[in-house]
Amino acid sequence: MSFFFEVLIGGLLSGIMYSLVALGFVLIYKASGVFNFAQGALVFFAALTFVGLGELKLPFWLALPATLAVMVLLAFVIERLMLRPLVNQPQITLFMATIGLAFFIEGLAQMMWGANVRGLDLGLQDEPIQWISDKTGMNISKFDLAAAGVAALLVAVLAIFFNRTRVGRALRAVADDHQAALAVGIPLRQIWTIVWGVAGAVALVAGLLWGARNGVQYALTFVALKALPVLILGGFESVPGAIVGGLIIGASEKLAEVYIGPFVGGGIEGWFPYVLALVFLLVRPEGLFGEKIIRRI
Amino acid sequence: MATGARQIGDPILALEGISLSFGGVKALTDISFDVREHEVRAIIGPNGAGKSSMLNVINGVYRPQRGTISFRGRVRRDMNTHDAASHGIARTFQNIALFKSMSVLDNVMTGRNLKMKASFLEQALWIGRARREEYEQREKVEAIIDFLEIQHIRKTPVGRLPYGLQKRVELARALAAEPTLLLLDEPMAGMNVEEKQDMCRFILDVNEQYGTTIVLIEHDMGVVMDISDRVVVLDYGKKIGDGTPDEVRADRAVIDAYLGVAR
Amino acid sequence: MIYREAGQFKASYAADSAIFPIRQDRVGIAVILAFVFVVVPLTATPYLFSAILIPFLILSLAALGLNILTGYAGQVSLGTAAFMAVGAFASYNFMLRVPGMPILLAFVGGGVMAALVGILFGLPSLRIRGFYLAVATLAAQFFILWVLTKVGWITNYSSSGVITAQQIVILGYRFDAPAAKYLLVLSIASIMALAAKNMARGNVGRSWMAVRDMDVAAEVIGIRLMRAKLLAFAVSSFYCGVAGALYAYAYLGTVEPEAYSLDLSFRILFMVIVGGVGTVLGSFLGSAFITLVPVLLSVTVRFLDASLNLGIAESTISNLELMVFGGLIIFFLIVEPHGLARLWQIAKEKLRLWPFPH
Amino acid sequence: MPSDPHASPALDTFPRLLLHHAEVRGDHPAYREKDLGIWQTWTWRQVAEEVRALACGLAAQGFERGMRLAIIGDNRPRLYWSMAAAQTLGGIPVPMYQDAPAAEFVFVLNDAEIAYAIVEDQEQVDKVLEAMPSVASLAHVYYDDPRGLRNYEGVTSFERLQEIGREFDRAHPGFFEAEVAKGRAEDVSVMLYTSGTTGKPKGVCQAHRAFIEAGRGGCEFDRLTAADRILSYLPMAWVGDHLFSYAQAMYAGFTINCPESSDTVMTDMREIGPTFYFAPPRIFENLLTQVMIRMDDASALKQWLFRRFMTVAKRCGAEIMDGKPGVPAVDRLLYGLGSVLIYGPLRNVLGMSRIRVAYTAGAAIGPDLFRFYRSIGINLKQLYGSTETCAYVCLQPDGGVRFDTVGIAAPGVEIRLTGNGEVMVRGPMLMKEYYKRPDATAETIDPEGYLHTGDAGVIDADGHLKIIDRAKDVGRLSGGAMFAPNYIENKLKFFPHIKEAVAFGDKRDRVCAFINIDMGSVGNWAERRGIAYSGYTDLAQKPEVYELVRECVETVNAELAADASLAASQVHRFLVLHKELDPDDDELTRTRKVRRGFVAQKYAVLVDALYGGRTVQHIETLVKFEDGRSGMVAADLRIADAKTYDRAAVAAAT
Repeated sequence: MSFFFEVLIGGLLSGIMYSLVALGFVLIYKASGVFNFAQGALVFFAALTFVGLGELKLPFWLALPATLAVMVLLAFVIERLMLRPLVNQPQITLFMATIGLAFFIEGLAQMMWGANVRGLDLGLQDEPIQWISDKTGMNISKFDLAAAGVAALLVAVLAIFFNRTRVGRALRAVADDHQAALAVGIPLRQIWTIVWGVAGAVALVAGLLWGARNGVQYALTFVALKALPVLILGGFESVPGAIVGGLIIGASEKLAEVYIGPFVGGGIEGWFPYVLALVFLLVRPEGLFGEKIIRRI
Repeated sequence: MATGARQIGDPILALEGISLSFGGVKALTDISFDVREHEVRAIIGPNGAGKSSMLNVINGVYRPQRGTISFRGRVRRDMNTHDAASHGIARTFQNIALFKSMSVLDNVMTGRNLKMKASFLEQALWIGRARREEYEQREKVEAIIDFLEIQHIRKTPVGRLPYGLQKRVELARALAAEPTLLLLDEPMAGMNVEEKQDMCRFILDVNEQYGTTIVLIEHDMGVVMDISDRVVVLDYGKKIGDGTPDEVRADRAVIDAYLGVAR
Repeated sequence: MIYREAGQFKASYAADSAIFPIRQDRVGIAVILAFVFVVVPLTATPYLFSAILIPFLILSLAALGLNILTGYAGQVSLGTAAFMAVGAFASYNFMLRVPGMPILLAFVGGGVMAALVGILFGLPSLRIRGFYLAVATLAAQFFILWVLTKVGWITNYSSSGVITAQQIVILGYRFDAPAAKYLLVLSIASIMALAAKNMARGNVGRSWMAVRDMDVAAEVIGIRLMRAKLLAFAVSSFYCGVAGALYAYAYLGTVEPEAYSLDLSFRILFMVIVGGVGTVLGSFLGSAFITLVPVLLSVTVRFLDASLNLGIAESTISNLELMVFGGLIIFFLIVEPHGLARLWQIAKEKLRLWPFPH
Repeated sequence: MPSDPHASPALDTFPRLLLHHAEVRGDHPAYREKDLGIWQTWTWRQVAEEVRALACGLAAQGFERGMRLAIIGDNRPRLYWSMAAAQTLGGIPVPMYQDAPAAEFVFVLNDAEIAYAIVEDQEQVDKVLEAMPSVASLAHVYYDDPRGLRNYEGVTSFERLQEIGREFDRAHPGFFEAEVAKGRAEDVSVMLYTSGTTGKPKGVCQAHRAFIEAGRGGCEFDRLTAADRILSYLPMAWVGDHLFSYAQAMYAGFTINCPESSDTVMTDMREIGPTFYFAPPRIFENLLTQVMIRMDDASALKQWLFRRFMTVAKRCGAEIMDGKPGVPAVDRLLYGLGSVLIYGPLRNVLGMSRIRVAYTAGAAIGPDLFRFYRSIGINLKQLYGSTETCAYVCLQPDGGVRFDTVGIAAPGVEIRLTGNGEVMVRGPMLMKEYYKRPDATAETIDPEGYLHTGDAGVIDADGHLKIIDRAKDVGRLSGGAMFAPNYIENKLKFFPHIKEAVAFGDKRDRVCAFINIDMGSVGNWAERRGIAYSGYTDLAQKPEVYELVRECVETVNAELAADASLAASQVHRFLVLHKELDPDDDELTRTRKVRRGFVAQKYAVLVDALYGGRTVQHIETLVKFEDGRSGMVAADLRIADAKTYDRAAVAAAT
C-alpha cells in the first residue's frame, strides 16, 4: 500500500513540473491566442544558456538574472519580428510559426553553447528523504520535493502577478477580449512582450529543474510534449487547469507505468497521458474547468 | 403580384407547448402555433423575443425541454437537423451562414447534397453516376440561380459579395433543397429599399411558383403586413398574439408590447 | 498575357466543370506531364532520383493526404507520420503473409489499414475541435509508433525493430532502378492527385468545405457532420498510408517505426501550410519547397565554407541549417500566409487580365 | 462547293435556305444562347425542326398567308425562329423595339393590323396586354419565358404552341413542305419600322429577294462562311440586326450567339469570341474609354508598355493589317512584339481576339477612335445603308478603309448623285414599299427605280462615297460651291477640345463658325498649363484657348482644302461662345443636334459680327439654370480669323 502512495506522490511531484511547463503555454495562449509550440525549445534554451553562463565562471546568483535577461530579450525579439507581422493571422498560421521558431531557437541554443549533454547541479541530491522512509517506508526524493516546492512557489508568484499587479490585470483583460483591451488603451504589443518574457522566466525555472534532473540536453525540448496532454485536460486558457491537470497527468502516468506498463512491455508514458486526456475529453469536451459552450447561431 | 392561385391547405407544421431554456435562461415558454400548407407565416417580436430560437427549434438546431413538434403528421419530441433537412425543411440565418470561401455556385450546389447519391469512390474516379449526378444537379441549381437573378456572380466567392447579394445567395442555397417548408430568419435585415422590394418579390415568387410554405422572421412591419398570411407575435419567449396581419395590428397586447414601442 | 480566353466558351457542364477549363492550362499541364514522364527519366541522375525526386513525390502525396483533412475538411492533425507508418507496416505484412500478393494491392491494403486507423483516431473530432483536436492527434502519433515497436509480430520479430521492404515487382518487372521507382511513384502520385481533385470538385469536396467553413449551416442543409469528418479522416489517412508504404518501399528500403517520427508529421504540416491550404497544387509546391530548402541550404553553406575555407564545424552547419529553416518558415508565413499556391493563383489572374490591372 | 446556296437557284426564300442548311450542314451549330450557365446549342437540323413545329402551331391557330406576326423581345433564338416560322407560312414577321412603352406598341400593332404576337417574357406580355384594348386586331399572344406567367389568362406558352404544331403536323403530313413551296422571292419577308425621327414610323416592306441579295452580297464581300460566329445583341427590330443576324446567317449558315442578358453582353462576348461583329460608334467609344480608365490604374511598367506600343501601333498598325508595302522592318518587328505584349492581350480582354470583320455605322466615327481599333489589329470597317436598303449600300473593302468615307458601292448596287449632291441608290436590296403608304413610297422611289436616301454625299477619285450631311441641310455659298454644315461641324467636334460647333455659310460668301469648347478637356488642359479661370465664360475667352481652337479649325481647313468639292467651305472666322449650347435653351434638340436656324437668329448679333469683320462683340444672353431659375450672361466675345489653304498648295503638300 505504501508503495502505491510512494508512486502516487512521486507522480504528483513530477506532475507539478509538468504544470510548470504547461503554465508557459497557458500564459501565452491566454494573452495572445498563440499556441506556442516553441515552449519546449524555450525551456531547452534557458537551461542551456544558464549552464553555458555557468561554464563561463559566472556565479549562480549572477547567471540566473543574466539568463533571465536573455529570455526577456528573446521575448522582445520574438514579439518584434514574429508576432507583430503575423497579427490577425489565423491561429493555425501562428502555431506553424512557433514550430518554425522552435527550430530556430534549438539551432541557436546549440550554436551558442554546443550540443553536448551537460549536468546541472542545484545542490540537491535525488535521494530519498531519510526520516520519511523511516517513518512510512516510502521513498520520496528530496529533489522532487524541492522541485515541487519551487514550482509551487512560482505558481503562487504568478497567481499574485496576475491578480494583484496592474500588468497582470491588463493581461487578464487582453485575454478576455483583445478589441476591448485595445479600446481601453492597453498596449497589446507590450503585453505580448511581457507575457513572452514571463513565459521565458517560467521556461527558465522549468529548464533548471528538468535540467538538474535529467541533464541539460536536446531531450529537454520534449518536455513540451509532456505538457500538451495537461493542456487538453486543463484547458488552454485555465491556470488552475494547468496545475490540476499536471498533477492528474503526473500521478496517473506514474501509476500506469508501474501497474499497467509491465503487462504491455513498458514505455507507455509516451502516449498514456494523451489517451487519458483524450478519453477525458470525449466525456467532458469543455475540459476540466471550462464551462459548457452553447453554440448560438 | 397575383397570389390568388395558391390554395392554402391544412397545417403541415404544428408546435405544441414548446419550452426552451439555456441553463437557467428561459428562451421560449409554452409556445403553440401551426403553419398551414402554402401559406406565408410571419413571426414577429422585439429583439430577444425568442424568434430565432423558435426557428432553431423547428429545424432541430435546439432541442426544447418541453413540447412537441408535428411536421407532416408525424409528432416528435424534438427535431434533429438532418431529419429536418431530409424531410424538406430548409432555412436561412439571421447573420448570413454561407460558406465564405466557396463560390456562389458551389454554395447553392451544397443545397442539393441530399439529392446526390454517388459514393465518394465514384466521385474520386469521376465515373458514371457521380458525373451524371453532378451535371443533373448543376442544371437544377442553374435554374434557381436564374430564378433569383444571380447569374452574373455565379463563380464569385461569396465572401466578396455585398451583403444584399449574400442574402440572396443564401436563399438560393435553401431553395436548392426544394423545401416544402422554408424558414427565413430576417431575410431583409440591413437591406436598402430596392433590395427589400426584390427580396419580397422573390419570396412571393417562391411561395407562388413552387407552392413552398414559408415561415419568416421580419422586423419591417410594412413588409410583414404585405406578404404574410398569418402572424405570430412573441415577446420575452411568450406568444402574445396570433392571426392575420389586420387582427394582429388591432391587438392591444401586441401594440403595447411591440408596435407601440418599436414604431 | 499568355492567356487567350476569348472564344473558349462552354457548351456543356462537363466542359464548364472540367479541372482545367482554360485551353492554355490544358496545354501547360500536358507539357509539364510530358516533361516529368519523359524528359526527366531520360536526363536525371540516380542521386537526383533517390535523394530528391522520389522523396519529394512521396511527401507530396502525404501532404496531399493531410491537405484533404486540414485544407478541405478543416481538421488539424499532427499524426500524419503515424498513419504513414501504418500504411508502410501493413503493406509489409500483406506482402509477408499473403502469398503471391501483388505489391500494388499491398499498397492499397496499407492505405486501407491506415484509413481504418484514421477513422478510429478521427472519432474525437466529433466532440472536440481546433487545437484540442490537433493535440489529440498526437495521441495517434505516439500510440501507433509505440504499438509498432512493442508488437513484435508487426515487424516479424526483427530484433532491431527494423524491417526490410520487399522488392517491388509488377508483372514480373523489378522496379529497383531509381528511374523505374521514380516513374512508379510519379504515376501513383499523379493518379491520386487526380482523384483528389475529382473529390474536391464533387459533392464530397463541397461537403468537406461546407463543414470547414460553417458546420452548423452544413448540418442544417443535411450534411452529416460525422460522415463528412470521418470520411475526410479515412481518405486522408488512405493517402498518407499509401505514401508511407512508398516511403518504405521506394525510398528508404529498410525502415524502423522511428522513421515516421513526429518530426516528419511536422514537416508534412509545413508542406501543407507553405504550399497552400486547400489546394492540390499547393501540396506539391509545399513538398518541393520543404524538401529542397534543406538540400540547397546545406549545399550553399558547405560551398561557402569550402570556398572561403571558414572551417565551420559540422555541428555548426547543421545548427545553422536548423535556424535558417526555422527562420524561412516564419518569414514565409509572414509574406504569404496563403502559401505558394496562392502566389501562382494571383500571377495567373494577372496574366488573364493583362494588360489590365488585377 | 456544293453547299453554296446561290449554286442552286431554288434557294430564294428564307425557309428554303433554312431547310437547305438543315440538309447540307445539319449538325453545324446554328444558334447558341447562354442559358443555365452554359451555351445551349441548336444545330441547323434542330432549328428546322423547331421552326417546323412552330409554323404548324401558328397554322393550327389560324395564322394565314399575308398575316403579320409581331415579335417583341431581346435577341432570343426562339424569336428568330418565330420569324422563319411566319415566313414559312407566307406571313410577315414584324420585329418591334422591346424597350418601347406600351403606348408606342399601340401605333405599330394597329398600323400593321397585328393579330398574332410572340413575345419574350412577362415584361413584354404585360405591355402587350396593356396595349390590347386599343388594338382591335390583336387576338393571340405567345410567350417564350414562362417565369411569373403561370396565372395569366389568354396567353399561351411557346412550348404549348409547338405541341399544337406537332399534332397538327402529324394530322396534316406534307402541309409544311407545301407551305414552303408556295413561297416566292417577291413575297414580303419582313416589315421593319423606321424609327421615325420625322413623323410617324413607317413600315418598310422588304421582299425575300432583297434581304437574301443583301445578305449574299455582304457574305461574298467579306468572305463570311458557315464557320463564322456573330454575337446578336442589337435590337431585332433594327435593320442591321436583321441583315447580320438573320439574312447573312441564313445565307452563309454561320452561328448566331445570343447573350444571357443585356447586362452580361461584355462577358458573353468574351466567352464567344465572335469572328464577325457589329456595333454603333458609341459602343466602340465606351470600350475605348474603359480601356483607358483600366490602364490608368495599371502598374507603371504596363502603362509604359501600353504607351510605347500604342505609338508603334498608331504609326504602322493599320498599314500592316492592310498589307501595305513600305513599312520599315524595325516597325514590323516592334509591332510583332507589341501584339504579343499588348495588342493580343487587349483584343483578348475585349473579346475581339477572333474578329475577322467588325462593322460600325449609324453615326460619324472619330478618326482617333477608328484608328485605335484598326491599329491593334481589329479589322473595323464602316458601311452605309438604311432600313429602306436593307442596310446595304456601301461597304469598305479590306485594304481600302478610310475613316471619312463609307466605302464603295456594294455588289449589285448602283449609286448616283443628284445635282444638290443627294445620294440615290438602285438595286435588288431596295424595299418593296412603305406599308399602306403609297404616297411616301412614291416620294422616296422615283420612276427610274432610284431610292432617294436624303443624304448628301460626294464620290471621291477612287469611287469611295463620302456622306457629308442630310441633303436638306446642304446649302450653297454665294460663290455657288456646296456648303455642308454638319460635315464641317462633325469634323470640328472630333477634336476632344470642341464640344459643339455651328457653321454658317448658306448664301454667304464664306464659312464662319461658333464653337463650344469642352469644359472637361479644355479645363484639364488649362490647369496643366496653370491658366486660372473662373468659369466657362471666362475660360472660353482666354487667348490661349482661342489659339487652341484656332489650331483645330486650321487642321480642319487643311483637310477640307484637300477635297475639290469642299475646299470652298473652309472656316474663315470663328468665335468661342460665352455659354454652352443647351437643350433647355432650345439651342439643341433633346438628342443634342444643333438647331442651326434657331441659334442663327438668337445670336444674330454674333453672326453679323463674324461677317462684319469685327474683332470683338458684346453680348448678353438669358439662360436657364438647372434649378429652373434664369439669369443673364454677358460677355465681350473675341472673334478670330483662321488660316485657310488653297487647294493646289495642300495637294502639293500631301
